[in-house]
Amino acid sequence: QEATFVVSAQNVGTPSYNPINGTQLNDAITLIFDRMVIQDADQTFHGQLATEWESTADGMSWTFKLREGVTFHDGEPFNAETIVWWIPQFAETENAFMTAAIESVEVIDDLTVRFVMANPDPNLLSNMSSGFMSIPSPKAFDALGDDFGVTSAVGSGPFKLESFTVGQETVLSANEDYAWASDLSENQGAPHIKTLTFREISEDSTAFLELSTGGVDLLYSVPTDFLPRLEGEASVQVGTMPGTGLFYIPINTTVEPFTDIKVREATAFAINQKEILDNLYGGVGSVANTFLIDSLLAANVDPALKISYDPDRSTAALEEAGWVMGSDGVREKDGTKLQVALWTQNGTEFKRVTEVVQAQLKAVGIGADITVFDSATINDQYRKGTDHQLAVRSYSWANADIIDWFFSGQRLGYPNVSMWNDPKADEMNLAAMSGSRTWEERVANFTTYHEYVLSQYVFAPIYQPVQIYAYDKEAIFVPEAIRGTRLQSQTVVDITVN
Amino acid sequence: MKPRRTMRAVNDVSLDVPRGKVTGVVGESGCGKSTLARLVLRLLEATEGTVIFDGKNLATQSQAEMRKLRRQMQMVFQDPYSAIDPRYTIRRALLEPFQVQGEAKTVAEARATVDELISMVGLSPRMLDSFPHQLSGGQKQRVGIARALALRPSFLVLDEPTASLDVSIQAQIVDLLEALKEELRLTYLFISHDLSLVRYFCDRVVVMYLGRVMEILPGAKTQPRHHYTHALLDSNFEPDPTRRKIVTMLGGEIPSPFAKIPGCAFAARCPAASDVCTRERPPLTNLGDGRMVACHNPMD
Amino acid sequence: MTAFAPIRTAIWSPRGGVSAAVLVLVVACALFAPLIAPYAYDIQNLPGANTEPGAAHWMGTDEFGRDLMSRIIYGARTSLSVAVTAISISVAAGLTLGAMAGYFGGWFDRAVTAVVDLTWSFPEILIALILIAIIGPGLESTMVAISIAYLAQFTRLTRAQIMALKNETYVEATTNLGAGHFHIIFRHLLPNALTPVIVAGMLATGDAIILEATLGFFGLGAQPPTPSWGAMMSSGTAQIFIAPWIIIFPGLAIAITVISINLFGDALIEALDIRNRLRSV
Amino acid sequence: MALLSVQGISVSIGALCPLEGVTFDIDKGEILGLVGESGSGKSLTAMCVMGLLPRIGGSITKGSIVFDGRDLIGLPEIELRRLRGKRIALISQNPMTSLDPIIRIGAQIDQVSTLHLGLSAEAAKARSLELIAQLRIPEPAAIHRAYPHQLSGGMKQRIVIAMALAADPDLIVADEPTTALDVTIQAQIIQIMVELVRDRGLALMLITHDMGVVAQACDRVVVLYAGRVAEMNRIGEIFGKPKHPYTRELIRCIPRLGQEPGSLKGIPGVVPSIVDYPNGCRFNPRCSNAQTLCRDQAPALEPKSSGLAACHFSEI
Amino acid sequence: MISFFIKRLLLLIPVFLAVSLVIFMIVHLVPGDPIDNLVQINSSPEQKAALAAKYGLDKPLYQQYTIWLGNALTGDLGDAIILRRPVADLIAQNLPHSLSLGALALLFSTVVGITAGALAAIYKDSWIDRVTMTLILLGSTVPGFWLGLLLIMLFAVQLGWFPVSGARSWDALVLPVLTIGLGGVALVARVTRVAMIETARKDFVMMLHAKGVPPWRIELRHVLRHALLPVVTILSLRIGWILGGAVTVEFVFARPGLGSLLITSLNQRDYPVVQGALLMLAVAVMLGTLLGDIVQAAMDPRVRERIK
Ligand SMILES: Nc1ncnc2c1ncn2[C@@H]1O[C@H](COP(=O)(O)OP(=O)(O)OP(=O)(O)O)[C@@H](O)[C@H]1O
Ligand SMILES: Nc1ncnc2c1ncn2[C@@H]1O[C@H](COP(=O)(O)OP(=O)(O)OP(=O)(O)O)[C@@H](O)[C@H]1O
Ligand SMILES: [Mg+2]
Ligand SMILES: [Mg+2]
Repeated sequence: QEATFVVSAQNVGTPSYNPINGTQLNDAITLIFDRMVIQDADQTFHGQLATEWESTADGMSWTFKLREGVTFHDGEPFNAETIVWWIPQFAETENAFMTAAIESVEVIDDLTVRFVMANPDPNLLSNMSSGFMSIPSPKAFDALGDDFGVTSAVGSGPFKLESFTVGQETVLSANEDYAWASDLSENQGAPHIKTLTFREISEDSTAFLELSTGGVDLLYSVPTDFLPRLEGEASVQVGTMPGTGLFYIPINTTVEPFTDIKVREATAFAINQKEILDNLYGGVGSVANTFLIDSLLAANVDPALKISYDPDRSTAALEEAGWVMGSDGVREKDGTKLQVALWTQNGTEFKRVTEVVQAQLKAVGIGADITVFDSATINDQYRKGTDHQLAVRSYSWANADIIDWFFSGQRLGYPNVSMWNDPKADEMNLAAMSGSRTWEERVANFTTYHEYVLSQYVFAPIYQPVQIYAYDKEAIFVPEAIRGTRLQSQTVVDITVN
Repeated sequence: MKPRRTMRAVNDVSLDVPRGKVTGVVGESGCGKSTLARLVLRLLEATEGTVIFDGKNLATQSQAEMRKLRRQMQMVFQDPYSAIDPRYTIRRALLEPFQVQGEAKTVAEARATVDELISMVGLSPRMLDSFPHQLSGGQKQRVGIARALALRPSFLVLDEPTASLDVSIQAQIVDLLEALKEELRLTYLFISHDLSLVRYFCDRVVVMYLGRVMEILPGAKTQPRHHYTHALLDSNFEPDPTRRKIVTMLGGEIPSPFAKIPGCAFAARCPAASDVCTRERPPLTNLGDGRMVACHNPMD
Repeated sequence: MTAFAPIRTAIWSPRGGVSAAVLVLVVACALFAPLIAPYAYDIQNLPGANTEPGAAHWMGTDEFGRDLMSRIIYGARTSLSVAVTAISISVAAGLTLGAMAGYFGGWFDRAVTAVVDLTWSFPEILIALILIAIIGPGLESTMVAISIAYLAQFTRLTRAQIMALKNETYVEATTNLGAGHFHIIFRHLLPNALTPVIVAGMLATGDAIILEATLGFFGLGAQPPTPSWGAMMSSGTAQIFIAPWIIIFPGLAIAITVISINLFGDALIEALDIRNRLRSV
Repeated sequence: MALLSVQGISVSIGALCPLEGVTFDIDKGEILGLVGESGSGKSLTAMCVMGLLPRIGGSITKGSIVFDGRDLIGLPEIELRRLRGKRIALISQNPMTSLDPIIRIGAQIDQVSTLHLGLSAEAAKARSLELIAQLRIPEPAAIHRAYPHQLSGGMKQRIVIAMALAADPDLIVADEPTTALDVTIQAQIIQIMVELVRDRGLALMLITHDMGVVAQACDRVVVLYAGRVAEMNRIGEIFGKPKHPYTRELIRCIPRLGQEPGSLKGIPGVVPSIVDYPNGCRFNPRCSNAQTLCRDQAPALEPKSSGLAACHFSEI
Repeated sequence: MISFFIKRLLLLIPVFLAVSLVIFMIVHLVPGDPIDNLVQINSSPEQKAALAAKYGLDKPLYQQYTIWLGNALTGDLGDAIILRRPVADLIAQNLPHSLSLGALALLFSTVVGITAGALAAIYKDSWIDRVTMTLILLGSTVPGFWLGLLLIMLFAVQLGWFPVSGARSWDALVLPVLTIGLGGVALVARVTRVAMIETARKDFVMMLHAKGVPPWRIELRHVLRHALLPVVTILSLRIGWILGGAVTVEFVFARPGLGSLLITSLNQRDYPVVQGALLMLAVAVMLGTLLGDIVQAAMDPRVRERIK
């Protein structure tokens, strides 16, 4: 009853399994730890360690009922005291924003707690379903200190951490006491897989070859390039899940020629999202027409504001701005060429999207010179200078507050790469971030904010990837429907080894 | 890192080279003959002692003064095969002395100069555009002599100029050197390991052993007083089958040049060595008639 | 006269002749790429991506539908110029450093030798990656990185040459004529030390092409869409299962060029009879 | 019959023909000198006798080399190897480079006797020690253990001689055994070799360009000029009544003690280079008696009043 | 002789200091701040400052250097900023993999290289020479990552003899060793061949022939032994290369190792790891040359003499 999974390439080198102060976590985190709630693919929340919850109408108080009989791998019980200990741990960590709105935790009874809020946070459930809010065993956490998650990690999840070698592999063993799976799982007992190994392989071709030779059983992510080949392998089953990422081009609004909104508009509408989707991704995934992934409600903006390929509009905008076509296919105005810098980062996918973007810009008369940075350097370049122009970038975040992160006037330079500093937008930002009491209000505020950002053409959306996983169907059985937004504990406990 | 070992290639050598004469230096390989030549020409800086050339102390001359002085004193090297840059034609090699001395020449002057030089050493001007590797050893040595003569020096150090040549060629070169000496009134310091050659060619003979002067003989035919010179003469195979002789073999080996010898350098091999010889260094004493010997028990 | 004779000898040897012909061809590709290439190197045709080699595209097309043959022909430009420029810089710097170290000796020599030995014993790829991290990506930095990675080799070689030549009689003879250091170094030592260094440089050009390819694997080097063989191979890795020709042809181009460089270099070494001087490193 | 008889051998290396019609013979107990200027083919002759010519890419195109009744030309390599080191030994020109620098002296001498005499390791060592002692090298045991670089040139040359003697050969070929040595050491070595030959009745072929050495050591002399034998004669004749003008001139070039200043004249001209040997007699451009015949026709090596000489006018 | 090596070791101290300074400086020349890679969305400047203080990045450079070097000498290379564990542990974790891969690859290229080089030298200018050297040259022109993939496809996918990747069993070492080893074979073979051909021209070899020693014995017992001297020199200089140069192979075969640790950390600007690993490599290189000297001395009495 053994299986080997391969984590997605971008998670190679994840340094620790410490959910509270980790900044990067890999796919095994939800197997070691449980969360209070988990989110299903349809965005609904299901209880895991919490069985019920409610909040007051003003959003200033949340009450959670906890599951009974849960114990951590070290035998410690899980109860209200755990929560009281847990929430303050976030203070001063890089993940503090997750619990920033919680003022205090009150114990109602042994299995009931109440969060007293400093300000309403409609996003609380979403935060609590994130891997960063996995609950460690307080005793082990305190005892291990900085070593927690590195030498050992103790949670209450379906698997126990046996060994962890960063960049190499993580070995898990089934938690035979596990009896508190969420209602999303069919298997309510201990997982069927007794020993589960997570391997880290950065070269996609190698991972693919491992799967096709039976060296591993499941790949968490597969580049679309391999799809045709994978479909040819009789024993391999491929599945897709909605992604949380988005590719886009931030436009520096403070640098010529992009100070002119017309040029920004032209740039945005020059990108043929469909062409990229069809040709680079084989039609897998979807085009991006806004800044948010489609599954977020704030992505439902006025269709007139969506940015989708319109070469005529693009050319018209450039003509209007006074850029006329030159003999070499690059426009010019007053003797200056419309030649701009297009940055991108290392990695086949980025380079390919960027090369197509370069060609598409050229089609409307914008010349672009590509520079490829590694991901650390590119961010540093943003911090150092402000003369960058365009870049192909991506983010992965399933919440509308990403707009705040990338466009808030308080983060000019980095991460506000667009250098967008607009008082009106900042007002909307404030309303959306801390002025919403309920989920609906928050959605409405973010939608307005989002629409305004779209109308100013501070970026050009490109593509929304999906997550493709693949497994050896002769070796393991994976339920048809993946529960949740990723392949997490709720599905893994149902996987059986043939 | 190399361990530091100091050796004295040339040790406390004093001699003078009279103008217009040929002073010969003999000694076995490694005894410091070439080093002496380099010291004399200040191609090496002496750690102690002075070289006085034409009344001037060489060690105190500035770079510019030294360059001027070098016109006066030149050298012909042991190995003609590497004495000319292989990338230079003979013409270029012969013009280099003037270039180095900053003496610009017109094309015509240059041509005339090299033609004269090359004929002086008995070579045909046709060879001027050859490269050294196209010449035989004897021819190369002639070019080396021509080059040394280019600046019209008055003093020439000849460091085993014929050691790597065949006898028939050696005789040619020696002949040439003799002729040039008369013609240009040169003073020679002639270095060789071949005692017969030195005695044939030189007016005075300085005998060296392990960096030290053993004996100075005023005339070529003077009988030696030093046991080493004697052994050297004895080891010389005479080219006459009718006068075969049994060599009195020297015992012992030549000491390493790194060894510190308190006494006479030859003591270990000397048939007449006494206690003093190993303890005390014999001074170079003047025996009159310009004859000098460094021996505690000289022969009679 | 003699300067070209060894080259002629090298060309007339069987190995030398074939490899010289291949090299001439490659250089011609680089020089006359616009005339030879059937298509432009950057014209995309996304629907025609990953086409197998055929009549229209002799070597097929890449993941953007660009003609692979044209890109390989243009790629010769980038790969060769990167390698050649980098190695030239390296040779020039190595000659200067090595000549000074070898001629003057002393602490300067010891310092240069120590530093150079150390960089020599670190993997080129590491040196290049660290340097690129410092100076940023781009062709120029790739060149600088490659030239620094190979600097040690030429410095050592020049130094060894100079040390040996310095003891040649003709150097002493020239000194005795009253020549200064400058004259000795530039008129005698460097010209004589040059040949082995240049031949070693030529051989290193082959390695530099491979190093550029390896840097391409880490996404460094030529900036798209400029083709270089290395970058083409590395981006082709993703297509290895569906369009292997994208990686095979640039790989072949590299292999053929590097082998030719090596064979011709060997022939030259033989013709110039400098094997033992190259060994003195 | 002579121990070794070389009859008219010619050698080619690639397109070059450095030896032509070389003829001579050596008897037991005899020292034969082989003289000539640099490049005249002395070492090549030694290579021919040793059967090592193929090692440097040369081959014998004509003639015969008969050693102890057997023609060495055409003998299979394995047979030759049995002769080499055992019956014909080589003492090479440069003692500094003739010993393997990373192997102990002893082992290098032992090798010969184990290989050819089938001695055990101890027996071989004992024999080597004895040889070392015979050559008057002090502390044989220490020397046996030493490495070549620890020895002086003269000692190394004596070790090479010991190596040559290790298998009790009949013929020793010594290629300029003292050129690299100092005069005092040279005298020792030559003397040791002469004594050995006389004591053991060996044949010694002594290659040198030093006429002094020849005069003092040899019984007969072969004079090579430009790849051909100019003259072969008894030592007294060579110095007293040379039959070939080259021999005569050569003797005249040697500086002697007590010679008048200005009386030393070289042979005019240059030694011809192998790539353009002159037609006819190869010495003709430098010969004061050269006639048209000398320029047109190569003289044959033929018996003269004494010995053999290759000169049209030798009796003049 | 022991004292010579002790002296050599002492002489390495200034080199070590210089190198450590260079390594320290190089890492600080790299633009990019590791703290930026640590912080999540929404963290405040104060949090960043606190982090910087925690890793000592707020101190002046010279202080950072002396602290770092002082600690390094006691075996404490600091804590990785991104990987959050002692750098020494990370190195200890990766070094065995690099060592086993490197040592075996070295062994492979030495054995194969010397055999091939010797064959080519003995049969100089024959077809054996040509074919061997051309094959070897061919092997060295294929970039490592591509050779690795080719080997995987042939031996792991087609033939199924070895696992595709990983470092879990001994047989997983075979393909990576081959990939690196094949690259090194060319170097060793060429050096061996040239050295043998050159040695074969030496006087003492002719003398051995003159002694009647069988040719094969001359080639193996004398000529090859001499040819090994330059091979040892080259190989001892390659220690750093062997430990750190396997980056591409480690990537392709998803293996841990110093090279990939270095590169990943460099990309993440994890200073302490980069510094630690580079220092480690530098020390290995210095020890490597020392080891080379010892082997040389063991093989060559002249070297022993020189160092006495
Ligand atoms: N540059 C040098 N470094 C170290 N030792 C040297 C150097 N030049 C000469 N020697 C040593 O100094 C001693 C004297 O050398 P020198 O060349 O003067 O001898 P020589 O009498 O000219 O010998 P030869 O007859 O071989 O030319 C020798 O032992 C030699 O090894
Ligand atoms: N391996 C070789 N290949 C080509 N030519 C050779 C070779 N060995 C010798 N020769 C040529 O053969 C001729 C005779 O050479 P050999 O070595 O026998 O001369 P030598 O009389 O021994 O001279 P030396 O006194 O300089 O030792 C020379 O012209 C030489 O150039
Ligand atoms: Mg000398
Ligand atoms: Mg010879």
